[in-house]
Amino acid sequence: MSAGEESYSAAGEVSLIKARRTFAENLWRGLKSAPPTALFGMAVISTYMLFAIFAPLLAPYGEAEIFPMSYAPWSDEFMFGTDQLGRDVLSRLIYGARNTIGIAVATTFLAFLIGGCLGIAAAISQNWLDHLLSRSVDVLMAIPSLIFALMLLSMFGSSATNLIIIIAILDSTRVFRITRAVSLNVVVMDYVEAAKLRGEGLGWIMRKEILPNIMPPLVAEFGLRFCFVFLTIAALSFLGVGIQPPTADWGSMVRETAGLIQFAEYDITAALTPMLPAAAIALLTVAVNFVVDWFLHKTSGLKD
Amino acid sequence: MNTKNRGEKGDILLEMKDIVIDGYSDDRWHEIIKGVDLTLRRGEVMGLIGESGAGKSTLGLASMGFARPGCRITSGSIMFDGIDLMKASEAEKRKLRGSRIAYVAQSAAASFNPSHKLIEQAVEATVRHGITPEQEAKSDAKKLFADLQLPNPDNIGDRYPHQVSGGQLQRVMTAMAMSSRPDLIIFDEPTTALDVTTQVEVLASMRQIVEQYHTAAIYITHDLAVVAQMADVIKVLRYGETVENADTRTMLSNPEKEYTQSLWSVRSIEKDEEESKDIILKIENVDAGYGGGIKVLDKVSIDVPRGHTVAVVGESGSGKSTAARVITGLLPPSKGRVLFNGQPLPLALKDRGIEQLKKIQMIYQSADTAMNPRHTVRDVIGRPLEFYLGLKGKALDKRLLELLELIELDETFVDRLPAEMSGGQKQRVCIARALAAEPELIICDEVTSALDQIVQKGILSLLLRLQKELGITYIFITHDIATVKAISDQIVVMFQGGVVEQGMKSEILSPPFPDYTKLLLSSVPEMDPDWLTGLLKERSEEQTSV
Amino acid sequence: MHPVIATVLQRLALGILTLFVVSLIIFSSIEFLPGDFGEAILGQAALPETVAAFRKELGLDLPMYQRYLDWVGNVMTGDLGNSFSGRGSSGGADRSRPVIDLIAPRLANTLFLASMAAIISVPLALFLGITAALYRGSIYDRLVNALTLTTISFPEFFVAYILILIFSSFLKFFPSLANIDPTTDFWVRVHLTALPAITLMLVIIAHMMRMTRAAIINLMASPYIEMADLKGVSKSQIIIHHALPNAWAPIVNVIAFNLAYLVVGVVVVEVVFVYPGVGQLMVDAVTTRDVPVVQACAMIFALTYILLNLFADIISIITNPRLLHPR
Amino acid sequence: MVDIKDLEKAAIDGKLDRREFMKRATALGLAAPFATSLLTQAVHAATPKKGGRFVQGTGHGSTTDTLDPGTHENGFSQNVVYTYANHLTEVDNTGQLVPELAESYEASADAKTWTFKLRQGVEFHNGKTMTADDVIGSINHHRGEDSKSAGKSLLSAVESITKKGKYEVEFKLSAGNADFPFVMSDYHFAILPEFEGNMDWQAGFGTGGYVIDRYEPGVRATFKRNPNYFKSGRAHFDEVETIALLDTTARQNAMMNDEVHAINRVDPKTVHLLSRVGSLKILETTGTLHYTFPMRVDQKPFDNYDLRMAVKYSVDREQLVQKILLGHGAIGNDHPISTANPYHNGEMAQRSYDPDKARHHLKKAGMEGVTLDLGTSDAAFSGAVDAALLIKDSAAKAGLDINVVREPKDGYWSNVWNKKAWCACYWGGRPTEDWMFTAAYVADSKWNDTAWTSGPKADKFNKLVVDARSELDTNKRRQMYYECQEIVNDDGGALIPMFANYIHAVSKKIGHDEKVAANWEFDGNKNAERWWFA
Repeated sequence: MSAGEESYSAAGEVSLIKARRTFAENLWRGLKSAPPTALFGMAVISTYMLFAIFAPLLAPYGEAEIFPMSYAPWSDEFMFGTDQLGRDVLSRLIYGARNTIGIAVATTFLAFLIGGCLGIAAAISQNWLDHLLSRSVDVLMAIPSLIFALMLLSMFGSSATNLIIIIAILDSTRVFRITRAVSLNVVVMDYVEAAKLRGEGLGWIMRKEILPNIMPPLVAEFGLRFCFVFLTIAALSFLGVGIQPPTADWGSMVRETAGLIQFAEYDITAALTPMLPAAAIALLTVAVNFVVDWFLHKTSGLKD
Repeated sequence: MNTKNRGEKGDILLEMKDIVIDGYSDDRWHEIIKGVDLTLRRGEVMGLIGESGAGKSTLGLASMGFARPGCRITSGSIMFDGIDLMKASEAEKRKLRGSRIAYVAQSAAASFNPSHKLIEQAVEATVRHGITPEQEAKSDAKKLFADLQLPNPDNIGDRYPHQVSGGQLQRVMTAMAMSSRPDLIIFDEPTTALDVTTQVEVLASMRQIVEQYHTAAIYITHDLAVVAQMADVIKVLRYGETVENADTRTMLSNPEKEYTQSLWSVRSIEKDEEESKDIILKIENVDAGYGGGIKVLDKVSIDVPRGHTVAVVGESGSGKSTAARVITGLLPPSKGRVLFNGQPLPLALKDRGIEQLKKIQMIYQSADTAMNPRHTVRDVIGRPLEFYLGLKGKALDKRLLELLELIELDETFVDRLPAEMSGGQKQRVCIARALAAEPELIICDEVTSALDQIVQKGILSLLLRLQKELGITYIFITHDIATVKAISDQIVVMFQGGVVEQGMKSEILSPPFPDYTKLLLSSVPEMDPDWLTGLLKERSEEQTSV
Repeated sequence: MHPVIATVLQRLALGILTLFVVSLIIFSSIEFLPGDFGEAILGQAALPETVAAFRKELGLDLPMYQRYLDWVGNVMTGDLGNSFSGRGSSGGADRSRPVIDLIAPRLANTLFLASMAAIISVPLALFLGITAALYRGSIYDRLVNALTLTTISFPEFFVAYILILIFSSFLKFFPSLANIDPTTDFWVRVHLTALPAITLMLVIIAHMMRMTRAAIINLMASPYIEMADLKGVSKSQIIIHHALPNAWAPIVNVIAFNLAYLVVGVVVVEVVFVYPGVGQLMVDAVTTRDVPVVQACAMIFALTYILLNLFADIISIITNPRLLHPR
Repeated sequence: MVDIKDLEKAAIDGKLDRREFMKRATALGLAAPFATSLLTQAVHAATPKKGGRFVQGTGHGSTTDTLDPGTHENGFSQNVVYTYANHLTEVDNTGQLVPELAESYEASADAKTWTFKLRQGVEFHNGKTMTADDVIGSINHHRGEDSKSAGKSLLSAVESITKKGKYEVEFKLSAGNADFPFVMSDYHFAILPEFEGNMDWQAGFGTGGYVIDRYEPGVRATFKRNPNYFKSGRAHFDEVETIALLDTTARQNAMMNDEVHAINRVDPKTVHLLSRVGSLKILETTGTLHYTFPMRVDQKPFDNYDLRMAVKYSVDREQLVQKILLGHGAIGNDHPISTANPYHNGEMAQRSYDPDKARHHLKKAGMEGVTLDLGTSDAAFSGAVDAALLIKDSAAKAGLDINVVREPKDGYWSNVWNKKAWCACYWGGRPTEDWMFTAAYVADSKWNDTAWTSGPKADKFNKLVVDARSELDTNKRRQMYYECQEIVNDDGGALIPMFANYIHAVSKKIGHDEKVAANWEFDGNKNAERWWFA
């Protein structure tokens, strides 16, 4: 953050008064000015969302529907063939979108709820509360999170709910850090002081005065966190504690079939099977990152 | 010798013709400079003045063939000593910058790289351009430091920016500009960020060195009194166009355009003081400090008469803002007490009830930081109405409009965001926010210092009017004597955390003065071009030289 | 240098506190994990009396707080204790392995792998970041950004498998097994650890490179950069001489974070490449409830994290005159 | 400085391909021609009938493994112990029991007393000669109050072990057991040097064909040939290295990239692909390993005979074998006796998937619409979760609703198995009927995971097992065991849908006998001493 003196920037000189626009207008202008990467990202994300929401309608077969033929080759009947149990890979991919994204989103939201609130609270009350929280966050961060997650999951059982809660808590530490950091820049603002002078309560100051002004960096962080959570879940599934079967999730789908990659030289479509869910994961994270990138660039007020 | 007949003017050094500069904002290109001509001779100092948004800096930078990010020089010609800067390549222009054309920025504090020593930065350009070898450049820089009357010039260069004061930094920056003995220096509001007393010293040293090396200069500022001391000729800009050009004295004595006259007349409001014995707020020998026991306030006592204005003057660090924080309860004093309407106020903010909070309101220096950028005018003014008076729906809207009218804004502003208003408008909204609480006392912390002079005038007269109509009491914190004259009945002079003197305006502003008050008052620049020369002579005679 | 020392001391104090709390957390979580060492070791063959015998032998029958206090006491005297595994069965003297002997070689491996990845990726990331900032908005910049983004977007194990497919199955450059042992000669070791190292690099470069770029670009808006520009300093000089010195703090922080990750977060890579590192050890120890080993690993990891952050703090102090030479 | 030997070694195990070898060798400043000759020597040296360095990857192993035979529970430890130590008896590659450290053994008429005559002049790796004391110490290691041995229960019937001479030991059993010599071949009962009336396993001195060179739990164990091994024509390799490769993909990669000469636990899903790799061959053995889903008959609703029947009929065994084992195994008939056992009952009708019969029994039990929880985890056996899902699927068609619960991997054996009413489980199987039944089906077995202990049929079964144990007439025994299998199949709580093959991949460089043992993986875990470089 470069301090102060920007009040004398060229843009400032040009026109003191920013033209008034409705949200829709701004959105449209935003989209127009968006680079191809960002547009690509947004396209991908919305497609995923559609798939996630309308999975039952789009999937040719049921999520756990078992067909006699396991490892069926790619065909008109089974676009991407069937998996080891004879379940249609395409259908599982589609349902996977719903489960995996659903869980990742839920987790990230929870993480931000926890980390965000505590972060702002810590920033406002720079006293014992702040110290306590920051210290405990340090402690949590000092524990290898993947292994810790493994322990907690085998302690409480790897149900979707537990998965969400545990990862969310472990993840909220980073959210806490960033929220606190950005909030610190805001709490020193006169309008926060004004609100205090008015006698506003903590809740109001957090919600109305600070939150709206730290949204941009948080939104960006949300995107990145989402990706990390996504990959964490994949990693956990890889290590064997994932989402309850027969629920389809991409992480375990990759894991179940990863072994096939090495046979690329012998059977290419077989080798492609694990690529599909992995690619699905990668594509989404890339997309989100692209959008976040652009968003960050826009909100950081940096002009090329 | 004085600015008038400084060494005879040389040939033309810089000639800018029909310059047009676009600025990109809000996804559009706007014309910021709309065809301005500028001619500067060797050794000549040109004052470039105008309000913010007039395009002063942009034009000044353009004279180096430089456009800030988000700006572009679209047409016109810039001839610097025979070189066409419009055609010149980046590389060629780089060669000129820092060697033949130098720049002195507004905020020295921000314009020095925090992680390099001063001397390194002072000689960087000279050395990089291979004008003089490093050692030589450094010893020369030390000489310049001496010329600029910097304390212990030989080792001040080994310090880091954060280790020296703002006034010193500004001088080091001048030395930096000088180190390559440029033909032209651009001074971009070099003293705006400084206290008056410091400003005098810096101005003096700048003028002295510019004369000494017979350097041409463009001096950008919005302060007429300052420009009067520095410039041979003055150019007035407005909305990116030239209003008028003239030799300094003529410009001051009889400006042609009435815009210029309005600028001149800004400082003319004057309030006639009134006596009053009815004390609304009483601060009794208060001590206060932040954290590590450093006392910022020492036995401060101030009486504030009801329905009148007390101006608290002093330089930055004199503790005037701290006094305000004590009154509001943000900084509970370690000793002493605060009486409001005869009743002692709870010292800590959290111990005060809604009613007590309601009665004392605050207006801040910078409306930008005082208003939540995400809140519309409705939110900003509506909240106190709702919070203190419990107004809702129709009633709230009605009151809202009344307040807007009171501050001379119409209902079209109701749904605007801060970014959609000018500085003056924002400051007015802040005033309305304070009024909404229906307070008895308003603390105004440097409310005008961030604004252009014409806007200042508007705000000040608004405040005066409101006081007349509503009988509100003001505590007016400022460092600008003109403003003090304009608004106050009583004056409190503060210095290093203590009250130097308190009394009616007339007493304070007329001799005999205590030393500090005198220094303060004498340092306020006046329109007279000979003022600085005179002042310096006077001071040197009294051996109170800086 | 006094502010540095002050910080170091303060951080170390906090660090010790952190270590303590971490050990407490880990210890109690293992307590709450179902089953204990005996059951885990005997697996299906567990009999009530054999399990009981184990408990007695290992003192698992003592109350939890007491066992914890004992452990703390030993650690205070620098004794990390003995692994549960291999306690002399019936009769015979205690022949169990000291935790140190168990961890030391694996820690060496982990550090070796980490440093291999770091030595290449940190400079590379810095270089990419700086150049990207320098040619901001250019094709190069976009390319670097997109590429790094993509690499962090793949699940680690997937990257690993792809690398194996390419470099060991097809090209036969590197082996897919990184099963080094203490006697392995240095160059052979490098060759064996190539693939895991590359995998880790791909994962961490992006983060560091992007932070470098962001930090520099962020500073490019500040007045002193414009000043340098107006002094006629060249673009590259501005970035290297004016922006970079002020950008170290955030960059170093991210580097520290990633280095910590290299030591702490590589379980998956260890599994895929069968690399005998501490991560795998800790996971095994957790599954067999081998408390002393788990504790030791956790301590090592926490310590790494703390020290690296300390290092980051020190760097950000000595690169910031404001803190280094206070008024 | 790189040691040439290292390179040479690396070249031999195929860790280095030719290009790499040359690159490094020349990097060492060796003239290229010399390097080449060095390489050729190396490769030649790698292919005689005797000698060579055999590297195998096993899908087991944990950092907490030790050399204590009492706690050997995974394939890594078992392979290690069979590599460096010997037992009183050995199951040979044809499945026959032959004396190993024992020269001969004989039983009393009631099969209660067993006398083992020991081989003379057998030396431990530390030069100590093996005597009766060592045998007694080694066996006692698994007995007594404070023993923490997993083999303890196998010796519960042993009342006393007495030294009849320097080379003779006598075991007294509480009840006759015709199969006792078989028990002595179990991996737990390795004969190691005696120490304070117990055994000294720490030093790692056995009598085996290979001497432990380095032992890194959970990582690898390396061995050198034992020059004075008492067996002739065994232990051909100069060196043996066993690496723990837990990750299936990593294991198969290593095999495909010639980094190891043999692996076990080939993933059935990819056998067909792996078999296409030119450098290796697939080695399958149908052993006694079977996957089970024990229903605890002491818990509702499995105490109901008809419900159990309903479950047994609603499982599509063919599908399980096809999809979980991909054909690499045999269909099970709800009893634990494999075709590899001497008295496997082939005459009994094979139970098959029959939704109607299932419905019928369900109706008879009056439990239509009941929902059964099936606990499962890949800790039970790889594919257990999938298997459970398949059962759920086929059962649904029979009107039986099954809820699959994935349990956490660790703690599975202590918290789910033998506790939950119905869960997934595996049994490595035992070489003899008696051993198998005693382990998991007789009333007083600690591992009776079906809790099938009482009721007329259970009582009959238990009596039969005891009688058959001491019965030395093979025909009578066959009859008895056939009946046992029928009872378990009918009334027992075990759902045993499939017997899984041991699937290995072995480099074509490796030679071994036509028939390989099926009692354990890796040629009965004795591949180190039985195989060679062809």
